[in-house]
Amino acid sequence: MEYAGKLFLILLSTILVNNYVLSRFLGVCPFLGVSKKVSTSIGMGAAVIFVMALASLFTYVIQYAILGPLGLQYLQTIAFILVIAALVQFVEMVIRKTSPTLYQALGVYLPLITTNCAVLGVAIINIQEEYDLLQTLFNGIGAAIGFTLALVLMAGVRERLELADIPESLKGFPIALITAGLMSVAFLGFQGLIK
Amino acid sequence: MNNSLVVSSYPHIRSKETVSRIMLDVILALVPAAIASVIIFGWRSLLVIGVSVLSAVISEALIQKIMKKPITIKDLSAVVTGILLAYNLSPAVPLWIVAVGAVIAIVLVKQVFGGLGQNFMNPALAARAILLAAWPVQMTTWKKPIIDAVANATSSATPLPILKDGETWAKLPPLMDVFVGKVGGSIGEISALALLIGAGYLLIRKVINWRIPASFIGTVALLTWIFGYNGLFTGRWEYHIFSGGLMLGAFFMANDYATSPVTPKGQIIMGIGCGVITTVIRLAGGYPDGVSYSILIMNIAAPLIERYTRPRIYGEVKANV
Amino acid sequence: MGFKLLSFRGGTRPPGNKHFTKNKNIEKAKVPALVYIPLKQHVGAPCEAVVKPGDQVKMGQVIGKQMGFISVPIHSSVSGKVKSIIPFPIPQGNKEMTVVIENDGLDTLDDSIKPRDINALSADEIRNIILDAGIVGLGSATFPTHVKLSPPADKHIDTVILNGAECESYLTTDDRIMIEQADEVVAGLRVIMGVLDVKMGYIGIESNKPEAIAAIEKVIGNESNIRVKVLKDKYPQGCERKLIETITGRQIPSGGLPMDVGVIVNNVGTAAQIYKSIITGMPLIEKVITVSGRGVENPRNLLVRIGTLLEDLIDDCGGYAGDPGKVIIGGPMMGMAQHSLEVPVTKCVSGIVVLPKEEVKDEEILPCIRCGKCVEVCPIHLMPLHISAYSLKGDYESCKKFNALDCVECGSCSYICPAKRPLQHSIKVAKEAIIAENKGKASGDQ
Amino acid sequence: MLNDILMPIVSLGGISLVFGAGLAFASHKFAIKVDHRVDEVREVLPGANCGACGYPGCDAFATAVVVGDAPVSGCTVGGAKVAEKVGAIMGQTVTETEKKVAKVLCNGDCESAKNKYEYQGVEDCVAAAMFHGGPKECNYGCMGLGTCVRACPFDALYINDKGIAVVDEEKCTGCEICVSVCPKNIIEMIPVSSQVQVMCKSEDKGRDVRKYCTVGCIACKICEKACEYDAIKVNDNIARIDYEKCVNCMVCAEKCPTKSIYADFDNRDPKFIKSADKN
Amino acid sequence: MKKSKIILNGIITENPTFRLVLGMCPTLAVTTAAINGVGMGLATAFVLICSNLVISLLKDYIPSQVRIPSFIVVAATFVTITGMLMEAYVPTLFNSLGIFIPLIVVNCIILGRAESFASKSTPMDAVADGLGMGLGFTISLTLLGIIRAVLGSGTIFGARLMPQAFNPAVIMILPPGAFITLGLLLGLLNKLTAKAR
Repeated sequence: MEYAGKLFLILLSTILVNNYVLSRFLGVCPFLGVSKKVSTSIGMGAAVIFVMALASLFTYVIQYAILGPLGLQYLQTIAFILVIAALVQFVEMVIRKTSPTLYQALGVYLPLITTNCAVLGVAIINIQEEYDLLQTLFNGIGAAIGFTLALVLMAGVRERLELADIPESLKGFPIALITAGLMSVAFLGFQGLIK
Repeated sequence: MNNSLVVSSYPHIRSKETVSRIMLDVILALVPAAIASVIIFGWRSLLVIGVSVLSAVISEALIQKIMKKPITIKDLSAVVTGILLAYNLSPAVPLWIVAVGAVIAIVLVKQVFGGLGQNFMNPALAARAILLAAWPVQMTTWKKPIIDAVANATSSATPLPILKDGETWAKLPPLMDVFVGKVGGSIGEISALALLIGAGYLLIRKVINWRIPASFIGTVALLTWIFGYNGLFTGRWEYHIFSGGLMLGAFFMANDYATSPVTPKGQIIMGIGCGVITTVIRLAGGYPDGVSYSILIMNIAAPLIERYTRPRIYGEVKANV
Repeated sequence: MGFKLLSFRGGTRPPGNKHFTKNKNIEKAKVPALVYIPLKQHVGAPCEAVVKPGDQVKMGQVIGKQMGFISVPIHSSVSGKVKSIIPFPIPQGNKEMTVVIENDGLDTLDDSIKPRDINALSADEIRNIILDAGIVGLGSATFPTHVKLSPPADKHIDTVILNGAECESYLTTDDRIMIEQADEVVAGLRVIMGVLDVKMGYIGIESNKPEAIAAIEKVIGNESNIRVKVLKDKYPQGCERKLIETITGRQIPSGGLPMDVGVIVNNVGTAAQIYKSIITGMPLIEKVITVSGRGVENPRNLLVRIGTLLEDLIDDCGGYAGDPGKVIIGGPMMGMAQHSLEVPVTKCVSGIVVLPKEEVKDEEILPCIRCGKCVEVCPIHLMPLHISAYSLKGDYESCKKFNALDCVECGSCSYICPAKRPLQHSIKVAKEAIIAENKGKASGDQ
Repeated sequence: MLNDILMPIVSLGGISLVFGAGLAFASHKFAIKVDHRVDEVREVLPGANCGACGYPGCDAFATAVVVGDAPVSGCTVGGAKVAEKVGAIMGQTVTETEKKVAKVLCNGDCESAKNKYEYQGVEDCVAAAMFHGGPKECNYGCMGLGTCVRACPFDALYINDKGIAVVDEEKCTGCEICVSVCPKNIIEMIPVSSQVQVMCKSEDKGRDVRKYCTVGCIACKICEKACEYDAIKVNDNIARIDYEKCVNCMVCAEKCPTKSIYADFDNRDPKFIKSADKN
Repeated sequence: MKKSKIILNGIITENPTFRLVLGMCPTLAVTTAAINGVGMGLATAFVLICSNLVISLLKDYIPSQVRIPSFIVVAATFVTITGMLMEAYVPTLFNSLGIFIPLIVVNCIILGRAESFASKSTPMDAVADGLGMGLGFTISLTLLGIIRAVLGSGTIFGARLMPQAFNPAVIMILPPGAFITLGLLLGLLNKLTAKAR
């Protein structure tokens, strides 16, 4: 029970309280880039959830099965990024084959998951926090859901902003950043939910 | 014929409703709460309201001038924002914070997104949240009511912190005092009675509808009753609904036109969402009250809610969907 | 009335303004010296002139012959000499070939006009009479009635509804027809039911016309297969789709027709005209028209010959009262504003409303405040605010996604909008763009 | 020591090997053939995504070209240069055509043309044209409500101070979008070298035109007679210039009684100035 | 191309933060103080220069199918080195930058420049580009750091700047402050460049 509670807290924390995008600044680039359309953001979100869950597992195994025993912790960054790059490329190929429409919608952003710092970030945090395998998985999924939540909400708002009469110089990234800022303000409300 | 006739699209007659009339109605509906506040906290309340309104109107005019847009302070929407911001502040708040808040509300939350009707977040609430994060100490200094019902009213804003901790329920003030507003709190939220009078007026004038307020308050009542401190179905829901910013939020801010869904179903979902988040924050969160944050979060979700709750159109063939 | 009034979700209630002419009997309008009869007064193909300048014509004589199935012949509304055939503006704004006839004032009847025995006629004979009489929907849709009464075999029609809602402001045409010609209206309904072999007929009337309801109910008496349905006075109750939904509970599928749900709807005036044309043999050459509004000196209900210019009608009502701001053919909710009075009355005209200058305000258009009132009033449950916003941005693709094509253009959204946004107008722009694009696609595919 | 170097190499190498093999397998299994020419064509397109080619954007156009649905010269914005490059990729050659720019053929501004009514409603030509053909008395006149201005993806049109749409030739890319959106069909594509245009499209009779516009073509045929090159003809009550034949002598513009023919007199070829003086 | 022009390009014309809007995560996360901005910027610049150099040297030997993973491995190597160096010499800074040091490897700037510039240029040009971009990044981060620190805590590089009466707006050093400040700053720059044109 205690343990299940902890898993739940991890989810709650990563999705709402310490949302990866809005309060930890991980994965901001794709967050700004792919949030123009709701449909695309959902696709991207799904891909990220998948990749993050897998990446969390693989990096966990690599860390504790190879790097740890061999005393090669300093190779963490290189090893992890290799794993993630390979994973992403794999996912890309699968989607390209199975759902050309989804592939087209995600376009250049699929390879960008590689450079989505949230993926590498979550892998490193898993190790830092000394999570066990299950917690690692939950943390990875939670982070990805949090990312997706922020992404989809952002996309909803931005679709609406398409019609808004925004000053010329603020169009595009500036207004997206301000929007993200206001979202982040709202998410402050969850502060203290986990003590 | 030298005086040429006018040609336009039909309809050739228009209803009497106007934007400024709606705003005026909202302002009128907010007056009772202001009176209540002055009675309870003294003239300082009115000063805060005045500063807030003035700053809001001036900053709206200025920013529109800078952006070379037509100046629209006539539509009174800045006045409404100013009043609502003040209502969410403590009567003891430094006046410079009030002014900064009004500028943030008008410029950063409203005009930057295109002005009236195009902001996606409630300006007054967003500004308050920003102020709270920026100057937490000043923002949480409360003023003791002139008419005092609770001995330790200065230390706590509302009965909400007491409600969080089930063991101190004995310290709860009489429900009637909470309802009338003889407790601490921010300027506009204290008197549920005054707010309900205003809300009634708006409902009669059909400026607002029942969907968001009813589902919001209903959800909070239900959830706070179910998840009571001493086990299921023991909650003091009657205190919850009249305490804190719930009445103000439900009737005057959650159903803000610009930032809530326009679809009937969406409005109910919005209300329920606000209710759930408010209850979660009230019972388990780090802040005493969750009304304003719940509304802000649902503001973000509003475009999505609207997107997925489009009314079924007349004659829509199911097979086509 | 002790029972709950029938109604529908959505809609609005603009001021009725019917008091100007509500209690005024239908009077014959002066017949002008020159009549201008356009050769296209109906939905469908325009007629071809069968007379030429200099010809003598008699009252009720065919001057334009029907071209194709969806079309009806055009008759002369006076006797006299054809002066010319010229392009002339019609109420819709464009110009159509128009026969100008010099009235000799004699009203000599054409030889073809003979009374008939209604009981001796078969359904097909009645359809032919309706076609030959040039009868079209008189509500203002002007769809040829004989076409409406010839549904394809696969559509089973079980209900006929007469539309006596008259939800438009100012207009009292149908109201007066129902009061003064209750017999003809009900008889017309029986004819339609007979032609279609339908057992159930309804006459839908808004509750603000108690006299008409009483008159019709008196004629119906105990007849069990015809019923008056009293409707809440609400705009757009007269919209075919809403009327059917209110009375039968059926919804016409998107893009469909009333016959898809087994219903045929006709205007009460059309029903009366059908009966009169069968009995007297007189084709459709005159129409009841309400001339109203604060902009005319003496508002009246007039029986007007087709082809009479607006100018003559306004004169007949004592001319303008003060400076005119808008002259509207039809009612203020859906009527067409005119820029000149040199426009003839055609079969589509059911009223003329003159608004004085002071009632015509150029309202300042404010940004949408998303109050949602347009969503509330839309009888089709669309989201006018979004369609309009996309239309104004030129994004017609998104308009389509928001079902712009289902809009019935009732104008309720524009009416209610507190920001005075031109919702209906911009939606119409989008609709036309989408229709044009669809057509382009269809022709491109071939 | 050796271990310190060897271990990282071996382990990293091992990881790479495993994943590399996996990927190689996957790329074989999920292989998709993509025509590299699509990317190449896309590369040489202007990338404005204006849609003038009839496809949703440059990507779609590139695909269509490669598949063979769209002509290599289909990109009107890119003009001959792009067509040549696309042609090179596709192995085709294209014949060169002169660049054309849009021009609004109406001079009937608020000073010279009458209105028949006061319009209230959506500020858009298409919307206004729904009512009696628009507020202008002339059915062929520019209403100046800016539908073309908003439609132009290159910001090349504006409404001048007299309420008439004008094309900025410098910015015009010849995409023809404005031509297609104008409800009055008064925007035409004119070869850039042309210096003379009839600034009227009214097919009304001269008598009618005079009633409502002082600068409209009244079909008097003076220009037709004056032209030595047989380049201007009056048909359907309107003068039209054959730009192939027109040599920009500008005599017609000089002779036009209503000044409805525009000519760029500042850049007139001197040889025509002399001939005009002689007359 | 002249080296100075390439460097200036990175600092001004194609400033990674303000023009290309790349590398948002560290930009937003570490700029709670100016010193963090400088540290992050320089660390990134170092990795950028080194990886640009190596990639442009290796560009002819890397098959195009595996170029992205190869670039990343190169970058990751230098990131690891940077991390070790910082941990050894500036441990406080290293700790305050935290996870964002290893995350330099996935900074879009690194991969973006590798892909669009280094893999197509001579080694010297690539180094110049790395230097320009790195400096541009450092400058933007420092600027952002200064603004946020001054408003959010009233200090700059640890020294008190604002008068005692000034109440620092804590929100500026919280996440929302980062987003909003950068957004407004970008808008302002857009406005200025639009005017300059």
